[in-house]
Amino acid sequence: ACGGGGGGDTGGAAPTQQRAEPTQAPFSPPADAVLPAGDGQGQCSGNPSIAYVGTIAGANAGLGIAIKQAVELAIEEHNQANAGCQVSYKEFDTGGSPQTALAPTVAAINDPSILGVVGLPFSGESEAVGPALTEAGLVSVTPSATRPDLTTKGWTHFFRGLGNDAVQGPAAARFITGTLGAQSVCVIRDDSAYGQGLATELTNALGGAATCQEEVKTGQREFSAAIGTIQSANPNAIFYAGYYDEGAPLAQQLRDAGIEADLVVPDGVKDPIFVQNAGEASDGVYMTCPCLPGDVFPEFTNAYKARWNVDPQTYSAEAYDATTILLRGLDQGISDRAGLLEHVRNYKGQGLTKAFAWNAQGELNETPVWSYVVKDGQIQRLSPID
Amino acid sequence: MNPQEPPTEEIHQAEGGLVAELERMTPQERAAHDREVAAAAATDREIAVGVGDTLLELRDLTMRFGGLTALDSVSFSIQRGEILGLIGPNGAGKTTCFNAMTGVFRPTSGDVLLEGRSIARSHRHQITRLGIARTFQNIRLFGEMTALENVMVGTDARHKTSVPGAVFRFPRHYAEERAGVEKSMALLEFVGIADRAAEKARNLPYGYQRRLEIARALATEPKLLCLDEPAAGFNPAEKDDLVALIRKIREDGYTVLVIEHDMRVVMGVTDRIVVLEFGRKIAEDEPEAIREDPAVVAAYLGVPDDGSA
Amino acid sequence: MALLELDGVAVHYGRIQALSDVSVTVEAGEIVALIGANGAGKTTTMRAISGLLPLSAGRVVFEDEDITRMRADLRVRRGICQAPEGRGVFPGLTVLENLDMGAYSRKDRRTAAYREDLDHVFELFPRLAERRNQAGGTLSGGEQQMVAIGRALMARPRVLLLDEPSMGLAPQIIQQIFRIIRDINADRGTTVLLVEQNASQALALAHRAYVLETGRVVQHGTGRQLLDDPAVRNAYLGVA
Amino acid sequence: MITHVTSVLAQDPLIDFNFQLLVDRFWANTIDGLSYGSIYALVAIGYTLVYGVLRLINFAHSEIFVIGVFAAYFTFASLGFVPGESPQLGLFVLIGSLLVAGLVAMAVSGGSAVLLERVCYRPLRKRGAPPLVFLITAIGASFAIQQIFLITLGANSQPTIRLLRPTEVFEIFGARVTNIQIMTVVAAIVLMVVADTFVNRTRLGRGVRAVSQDPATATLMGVNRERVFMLTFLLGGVLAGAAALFYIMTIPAAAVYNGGFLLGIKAFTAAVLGGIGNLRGALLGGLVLGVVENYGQSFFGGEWRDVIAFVLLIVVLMFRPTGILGESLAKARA
Amino acid sequence: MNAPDAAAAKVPFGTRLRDWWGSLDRWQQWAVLIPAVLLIYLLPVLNPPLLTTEPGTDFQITLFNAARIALIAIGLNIVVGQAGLLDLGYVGFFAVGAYTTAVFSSPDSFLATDYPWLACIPLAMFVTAVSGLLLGAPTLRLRGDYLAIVTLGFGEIVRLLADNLDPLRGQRGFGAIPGPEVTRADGSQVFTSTDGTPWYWLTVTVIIIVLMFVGNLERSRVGRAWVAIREDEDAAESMGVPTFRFKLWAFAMGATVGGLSGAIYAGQVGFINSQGFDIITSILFLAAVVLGGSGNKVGVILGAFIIVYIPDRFQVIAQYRFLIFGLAIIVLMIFRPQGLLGARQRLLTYGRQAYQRLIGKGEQISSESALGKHEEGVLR
Ligand SMILES: Nc1ncnc2c1ncn2[C@@H]1O[C@H](COP(=O)(O)OP(=O)(O)OP(=O)(O)O)[C@@H](O)[C@H]1O
Ligand SMILES: Nc1ncnc2c1ncn2[C@@H]1O[C@H](COP(=O)(O)OP(=O)(O)OP(=O)(O)O)[C@@H](O)[C@H]1O
Ligand SMILES: [Mg+2]
Ligand SMILES: [Mg+2]
Repeated sequence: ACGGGGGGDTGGAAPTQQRAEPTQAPFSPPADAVLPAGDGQGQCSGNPSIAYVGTIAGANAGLGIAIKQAVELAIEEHNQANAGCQVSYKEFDTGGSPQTALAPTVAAINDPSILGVVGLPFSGESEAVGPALTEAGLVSVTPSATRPDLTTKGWTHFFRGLGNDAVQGPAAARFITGTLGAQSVCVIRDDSAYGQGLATELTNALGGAATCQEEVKTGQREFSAAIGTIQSANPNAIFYAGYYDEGAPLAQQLRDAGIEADLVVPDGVKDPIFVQNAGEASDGVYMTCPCLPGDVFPEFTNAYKARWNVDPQTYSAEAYDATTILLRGLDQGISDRAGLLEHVRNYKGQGLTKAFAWNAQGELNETPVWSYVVKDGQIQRLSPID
Repeated sequence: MNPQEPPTEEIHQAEGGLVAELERMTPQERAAHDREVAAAAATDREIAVGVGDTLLELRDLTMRFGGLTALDSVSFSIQRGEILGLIGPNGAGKTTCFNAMTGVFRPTSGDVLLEGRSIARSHRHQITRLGIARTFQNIRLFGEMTALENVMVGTDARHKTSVPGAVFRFPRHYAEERAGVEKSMALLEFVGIADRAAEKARNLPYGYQRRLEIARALATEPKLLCLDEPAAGFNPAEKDDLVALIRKIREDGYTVLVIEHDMRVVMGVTDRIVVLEFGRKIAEDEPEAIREDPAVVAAYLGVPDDGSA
Repeated sequence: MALLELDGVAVHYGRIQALSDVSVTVEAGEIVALIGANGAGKTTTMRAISGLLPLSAGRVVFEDEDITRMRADLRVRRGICQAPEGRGVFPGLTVLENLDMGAYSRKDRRTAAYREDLDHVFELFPRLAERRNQAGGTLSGGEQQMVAIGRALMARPRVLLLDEPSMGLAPQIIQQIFRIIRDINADRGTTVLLVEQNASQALALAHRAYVLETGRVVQHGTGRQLLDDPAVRNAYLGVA
Repeated sequence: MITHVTSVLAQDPLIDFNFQLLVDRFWANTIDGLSYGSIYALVAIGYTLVYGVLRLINFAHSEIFVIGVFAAYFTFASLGFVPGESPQLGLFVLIGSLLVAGLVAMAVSGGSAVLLERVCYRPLRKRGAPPLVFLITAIGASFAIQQIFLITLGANSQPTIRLLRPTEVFEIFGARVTNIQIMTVVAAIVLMVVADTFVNRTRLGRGVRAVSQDPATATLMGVNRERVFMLTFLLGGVLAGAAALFYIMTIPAAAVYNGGFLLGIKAFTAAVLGGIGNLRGALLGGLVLGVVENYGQSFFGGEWRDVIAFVLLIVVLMFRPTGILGESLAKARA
Repeated sequence: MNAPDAAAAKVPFGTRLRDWWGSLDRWQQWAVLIPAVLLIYLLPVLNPPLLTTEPGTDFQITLFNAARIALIAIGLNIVVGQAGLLDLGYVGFFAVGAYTTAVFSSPDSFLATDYPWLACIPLAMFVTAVSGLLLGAPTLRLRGDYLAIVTLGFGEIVRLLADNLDPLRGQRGFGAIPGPEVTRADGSQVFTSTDGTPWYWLTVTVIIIVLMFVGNLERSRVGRAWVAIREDEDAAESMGVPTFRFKLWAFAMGATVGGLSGAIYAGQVGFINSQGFDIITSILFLAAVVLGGSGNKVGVILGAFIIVYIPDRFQVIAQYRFLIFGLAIIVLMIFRPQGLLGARQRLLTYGRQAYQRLIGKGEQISSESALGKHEEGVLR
């Protein structure tokens, strides 16, 4: 079912774009979303802990903190509701880089009370610590590492709480060429594993429509080169595969340079901060995300804001869901790592962001990719991309 | 030599060390000891052969800095075994002459021949190994190294231990190290500062630093030793010591080229003198003749000095 | 009271004591010489007066004021100026700029008096006039020494500290330096504290002199007295 | 194995060249490069000045710059501008606001630079620390300042406040020149002339140069060394503050704790490129770096930007070992 | 204000330690040294309660990290501390070593050679040595800080090449890099990425060997040449030191040690990508050297330990750990401007005997530059 308002027909369109604006599809929130609090009847054995392992003060601290706070929030809500199961929260700062991730992760492994891990946020560090976690049998649900090949390493501990790049890339391509009707697309990527992976998947899916490529660096804030390339290529649409830190100034500079082509960005950019930082330039930017729209779970948004004084950010909800899944297991009285691992492997349930059930590799069975648009300073859902 | 009294600091108080021993010696013993030292300090090579041959020759050496001609077609030569003085007013080009000879500057034109071989295009360290060593007008020691280590750097110019040789301590390393230390100590004694061998060069007083520079230059076993104002900063008594030292160096078979403004030193020690003015050679002769040369008197000496300066 | 007075001064370099209990007085209008062998502590004394080294004991008094803890640059403003050992020519400044640095603390830098002083220096050292735009670092040793002395003169100091001013200069110029010292002392009334290895000339010129040995004052008197003292002659004047 | 490697390389060239883009974008690149290079230049002066006087690579200078960015930002905020809105301002209000923000940024940056000197470097000087120690302390300070911002203001950049949108004023060979670019370049040149005049023409400036060459002798000339050091940091900080204003105008989302790092490295590179210790060199180095970086990006692709900058530096230094304008520090003193 | 005593009290700790060490006889030195080394080896097993970084970070891996940074610091110390060449891009060599190992041993590599770890070590050292020569040959004529920025550029270029060039896989990185193939009786691997202890022992052993070699160099013609170059390059050249060649040697040897450390590191983590080889890391290496005492081998090891240890020790308050780290550097430097053990090294093989013969005692360098430098300020 195509939820888009009618961008389906692109065959033979003239180079100048002719399309109707994509519109919002009707959507009813999942009524059965499982929350951390559960039914309040949780009974755990012993004093189990759940750990967040990821960056806190190192590189890309912003992304890590948003995850860490969601994990903490989930555990607090759980503990409040379940007198019979008090779960401790632990955190380990990996610094966000594979260079530094191993020691804190091993420390987490060596803490026998830790039965499950939320993390690690980035693909690189995930790969560095993967063998160690598998060897320890310590289950980890990552809310944000999206590199496809992480699930091909033969690890048994690894579960991805969101769609990987191989899911989002083609979906985004369909959105761009289908819904938006673009025939020429510039793909800009950053140098992160995420941006690289996503851009590659996207470019492959776009085929001949990917008419130009440009690369920027993490931390870069001036993009005249990329803009020059785009100006020369004059595409219908631009896709930026990266995070909001660079995405916001890029969007701004694109618009300042007078480039009016559609800008499409992925989940790494889908964040209120992008809207704040890009200002007017964010208006009309399309987003794709393998996650359900956030406007359907205002309770979480409000609770998060009340607890941390900031809006939830990218991957906060995913982290919240991941924690919930681990907590469910503890509520059942699971008292060892093997048990929790087994619990996650067999888990089936609706979360805030999607329905969770994993295949043997640890990929989600079902990963809807949604499209969004920024309007009036808000990220508004459009429709699922099929 | 007359080493100055050792300083009072407790650090230098010798407990049965060499310094105390020296002080206990009678003049005769001391003289004998000095001879031993001189022998140890002398080069291992035979350098006193062929006295009287031309050792170094400058041919039409010209050095320009931008529009300024610091050396203008200067030619002279140095015979083996002699002490040649290079004098002239301030800014005449004496130091520049040294610099051009030792590879610090590439001469604008002209040539420098060491034993008949051109060295004008050689690197500085090559020139040193070929046999020219120098001291600097503005002292340039390795400040953080001890006096002994400074001299050792000089002796190293003749050593051949390679990097692997040093890492794995080949026998040659030990042999060279031992010989180097022996020789360096002897050289320090030779110039009269052995009692401060363990002190950082930067902490030595000016006069000691000058002597250390001479010792370091000697350590490279040069055929030609070039001294740039070695007596600067010495009092008359010390200058007399210096004159004696330079003579002793020559006796050991070295050839010496010395720049000096102190006429008593120059006249007292040189066999021949070359006079520069405005980058040009204006005279070349024996000391007595130079003293009388009207051009030199006008350009440089001024009113004949009263002998006390 | 004396213009400048060192009272029981001791200076250490780390663990080494370089001066101990040095007391020197310089009356206004005098030329005072310090002589001594290498390492006796002459330069250390000069540096202590200028405030480049902290004292570990004793005090420095200038015009009845204890300046022991005064900053070095303020001492210059009081009129204590030094031409240091090793010349201290600024290598990247031109000769003219170097000389101008000498007048850094003067208030009358735009006036005719300043011009006159500059001309005076150029008159004393015509060589510098020729080289006024050459970088200090490329000058010959002697030329640098001229700059150092000229620069000190540009300051019009009350007390001029000269550390081996004749070093590296040609005989003719040395004579001239001594003449200059005598002249500025006589004409301008500048007080001079002079360290010199050229002991006989220095003593002939100085009103009074001190002999330093291993960080202590071992003798003092008028220049003539010391010049005639056989021990001093023997140790510092050499056997000609 | 060799054949394997060559076959890998053959199917995918390591670097693509795009000569056409270089030609097409030549003037646009030049103009963008000059304006961004001006920001490099202003920051580079701070490095050059401090280096010239203290022989210190002040790694914390990038943080001084970031402080300026925050100062400018919060001045905007406290003047009543709100993120997200793009107000239509009268000319006077606009200029007035920018001026206030600029002055505040300059004052705050200058002040922090002086404070940094006092707190971190002066104690070291008093203890006669060797130069490398200053470098490491600068790193420590840089870490600390960054972390303070991270802890107090969070990891994300502050919401954009924009007083002025870039609008085209005129075109050169089809490349547009915006109001912000003109302001940036003009301000950089004016400030550079002021700084240069100060250092080369005034008495205090001469004191600065003297201290840089021989601090001990400089005090013997009556130069107050401490004052010179303070002044140097002040001047460098003030110019970094000015750079901060233009930076946040060019890139409004730049008020973030680690926003100075990359720019700092580039500015330092610019300083060295021009000849470190030489103010005019800093300007030239900044502009050259900005422009060449842009050409290179068009030719090789955006990911090569930093490589181009450093390769340019290495190549220039191989032919001119003391930078484009740098005079030889190793003066002949044999 | 009693002068001599006041002055004596100011004698830095490092000097006193060194004087004390110098005053010991050979056997006494061994008597101190052997238990000390033993203690160092036992550290991961003892896991001393106050010293440990747990629960925040695994102590054994922290120790290994400290050891590998110490190895780096020793290599960098040759370049910076001895030869006086400021190298801000040393991480480049570390990266080259790690990447060489990865490229030859990882199954992800385009080479597909899958060499064992042990075979990669000499390869890595060779390649880094060559890269040191390649960087040094054109740039070593530059003076002081110009060299510093060029090396910084080199470090960045290495990282960016790894980031940009497809065969080097950017942040996707190389995984499954093997470690040494040593199995226990029960067939399990000794060298795993989770167990820091064997890696630590291996690295400490390597450090001891390297230290011996470096010490030999120091007290030889080569070490003297380096220090002479550091002190006054022109004068050194005039005294017959082929400065360029010795600088190149310093660069190449420093690089080799850095590469060795990189290779060991790659084996331990098993996965490397272009992250973490950045300028900051490079400067932290330098910080280890300076903090510990530039030029002092033992000092720089201590410095490396601090650099790794402080952030890890404060894992429990992760948010503040780098702030603490930054402040700690400032405070340490202010209170110990010569570094923790900043004393000069010996440069003569027979120095002790020579000085003994002369002044009746072993070598004792009589005064400290720290205080002596007052008059000259910080500069030069
Ligand atoms: N690098 C340079 N650039 C410009 N001029 C220079 C340079 N080096 C030397 N000179 C000039 O060349 C002339 C000769 O200098 P040199 O140092 O050889 O003199 P000198 O005879 O040693 O004098 P002194 O007795 O004063 O040491 C001087 O006038 C000096 O200013
Ligand atoms: N920076 C220093 N560190 C340690 N000791 C020093 C330092 N400078 C000088 N000394 C010592 O202080 C003593 C006095 O030195 P000073 O330079 O004052 O002597 P001087 O009389 O000026 O000698 P000269 O005639 O050689 O210039 C000497 O023993 C010297 O070794
Ligand atoms: Mg000369
Ligand atoms: Mg002296």
